[in-house]
Amino acid sequence: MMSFVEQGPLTKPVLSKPALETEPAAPVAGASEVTYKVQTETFEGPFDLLLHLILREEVELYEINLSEIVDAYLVEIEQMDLCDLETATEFLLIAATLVELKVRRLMPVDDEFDLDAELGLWEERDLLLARLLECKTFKDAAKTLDGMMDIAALVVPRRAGLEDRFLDISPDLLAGMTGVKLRRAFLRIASAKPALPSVSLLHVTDIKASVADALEELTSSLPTSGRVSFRALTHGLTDKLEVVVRFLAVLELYKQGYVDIEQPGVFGELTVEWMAGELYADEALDGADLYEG
Amino acid sequence: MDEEFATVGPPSLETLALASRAVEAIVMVSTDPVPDVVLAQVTELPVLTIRAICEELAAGYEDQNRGFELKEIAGGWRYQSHGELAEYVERYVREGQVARLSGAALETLAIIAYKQPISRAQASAIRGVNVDGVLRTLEQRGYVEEVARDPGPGQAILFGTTTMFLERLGLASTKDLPPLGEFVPSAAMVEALEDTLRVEEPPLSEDRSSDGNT
Amino acid sequence: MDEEFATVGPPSLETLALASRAVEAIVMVSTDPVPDVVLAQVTELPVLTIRAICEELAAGYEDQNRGFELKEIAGGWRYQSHGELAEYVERYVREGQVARLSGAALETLAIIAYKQPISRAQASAIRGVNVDGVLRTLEQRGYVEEVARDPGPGQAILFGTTTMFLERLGLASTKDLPPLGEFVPSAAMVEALEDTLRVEEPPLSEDRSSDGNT
Repeated sequence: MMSFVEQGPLTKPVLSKPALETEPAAPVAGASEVTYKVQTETFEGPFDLLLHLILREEVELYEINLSEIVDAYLVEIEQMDLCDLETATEFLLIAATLVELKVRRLMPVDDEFDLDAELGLWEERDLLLARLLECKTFKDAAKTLDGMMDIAALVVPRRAGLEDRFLDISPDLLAGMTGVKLRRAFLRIASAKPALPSVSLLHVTDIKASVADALEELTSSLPTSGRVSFRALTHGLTDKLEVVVRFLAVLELYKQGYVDIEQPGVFGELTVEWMAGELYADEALDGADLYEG
Repeated sequence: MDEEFATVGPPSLETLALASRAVEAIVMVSTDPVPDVVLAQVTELPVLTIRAICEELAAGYEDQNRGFELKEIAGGWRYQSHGELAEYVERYVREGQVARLSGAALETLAIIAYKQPISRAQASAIRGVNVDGVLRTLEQRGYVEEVARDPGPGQAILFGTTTMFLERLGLASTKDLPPLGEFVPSAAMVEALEDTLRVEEPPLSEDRSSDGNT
Repeated sequence: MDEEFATVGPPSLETLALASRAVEAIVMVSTDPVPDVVLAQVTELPVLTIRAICEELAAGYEDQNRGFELKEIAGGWRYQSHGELAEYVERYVREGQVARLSGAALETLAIIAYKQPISRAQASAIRGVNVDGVLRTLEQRGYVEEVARDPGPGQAILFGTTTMFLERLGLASTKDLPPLGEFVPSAAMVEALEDTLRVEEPPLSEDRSSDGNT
């Protein structure tokens, strides 16, 4: 069994703060007995939560059962107050991957397995792993930065400035200053408006698939197909983000009242139904211009 | 003649001593860190000489156990109180405590520090959550700022860290950040994580055993 | 050297060495001259001892031909550039310094212009960092000044912009500043403005406990 008493990242002794998270936890009887204490902390995103669940019994890391992590993850999600659509999507996507992994472990592979789906699952898993590692990396980096800030805060810089005798010759600091510049500076520092709830597509800008494209596809196919499952809508999509884009397009259509979405229960199969008739397909596209550029 | 001497040959001891005093005087009256190029300009000496002077001064203060130190922070030299006297300085200095950053803000800041220039979307993607609010806080605090625009379509704003960020961390430049490689999880942890998220043996292929990637 | 110390007995050499460093640290970071009583308070040493320490430090800097000196000015001790280096400091001021307000100074000036009268603590709370140094620069330049005292406990100094500032911007009064439009102050800012009115504590009085803030 591996133990992780030593953590690689915090090699600078001066800078490291006590690595609470990685201290061996109090001995646990066995992984099978893991009980789910309800965590009161808030998790900053799905990776944060997943990392926490996996690493909280770090000493037992090799013993940890995926299925327990999946269950704990689902429990956490259920207790969350997910009002931010974007965040909720991320949580659900990862939950879906986890559930799929769990299923794959529990169920014997039947004869008619789909190689594409299998490869897709591995890809998902690799992606998840990569993102977990990235998350962990920056988490540790953040801790070190925090420690550096603490140390830097021990010193105070001299800010006394010029002595009076040099003031006359010092340059005019108001040169070029205008009321408008002043206002801009004020607004910059003081206008922290609370973010309005919105469907943000920020995290999909990096890929070629755009929501506009997805909307176009959906509005051309949905009116004729009537009721269709989300799984069918995303059939053949290999990139996770493409699925997200498709999902967001569906949500956009739902928001605008063009489709109805049904889901029998948590994590149940989504069914999408076109409600607006064929005539309005073009309108749906027009309404989506907020995603351009 | 003298001018030629100053530019061609090594500066005389007197020149160096005077320059050293000038550096002390200038840094003392400045409100912000003074870049070595500025000191070089004012003293009419090469930047390398100025750096040597500053380093010697700094070492001298340290040797003499001064209560202050000369440090290169955020691209310039400044006087600051010695960390060992923090207790006394704190007692004297009014409030001024900077509000602590939340964990979310710190992690986003770390991402920006190491990945700059980086767009809001890219930072959100790494964190798995929207970073809008956090980013606004960091911007307001003056730790990050818009540094460029993505040349691609959409021209996303690209963010980077500010000199104030460097000051808060006590760094001369972003190059002095501890290398990100130090934080990459150890091989053992990677292996363990991989194991936890293992997919059962694939039904068909035998060539999967050694290679984890498809 | 052979001073009469209060009942306690002469402080040890270590105590004196530490106090000397503390004095250096405090005077270095202070924006205003530091009275010896304050230094005595912080180091918990008699005023006479502090004076001896300061004088010894000052003599030491002079002996070592430093570019700065420690002087007692306006009832307090401060570091300043040595008169012999004035030529270099002037050159630095003329050539070296960029002739515009730093981002920090500009933002602080903007906050004072739009939110006057405002206390130092409030301005610090809004900016999220201590504005002492910046405020001193703005005051020195004659852009802002003390305009009132907070009637509440502590009687914090309230700052506002000067007529000189208005003239320089070509404004008849602060009412002529560009309107903020539909700007809604953030919750954090409102909190900063409200809170600090009560929180700013008198540095020396002890009766603040009676005035519990809710």
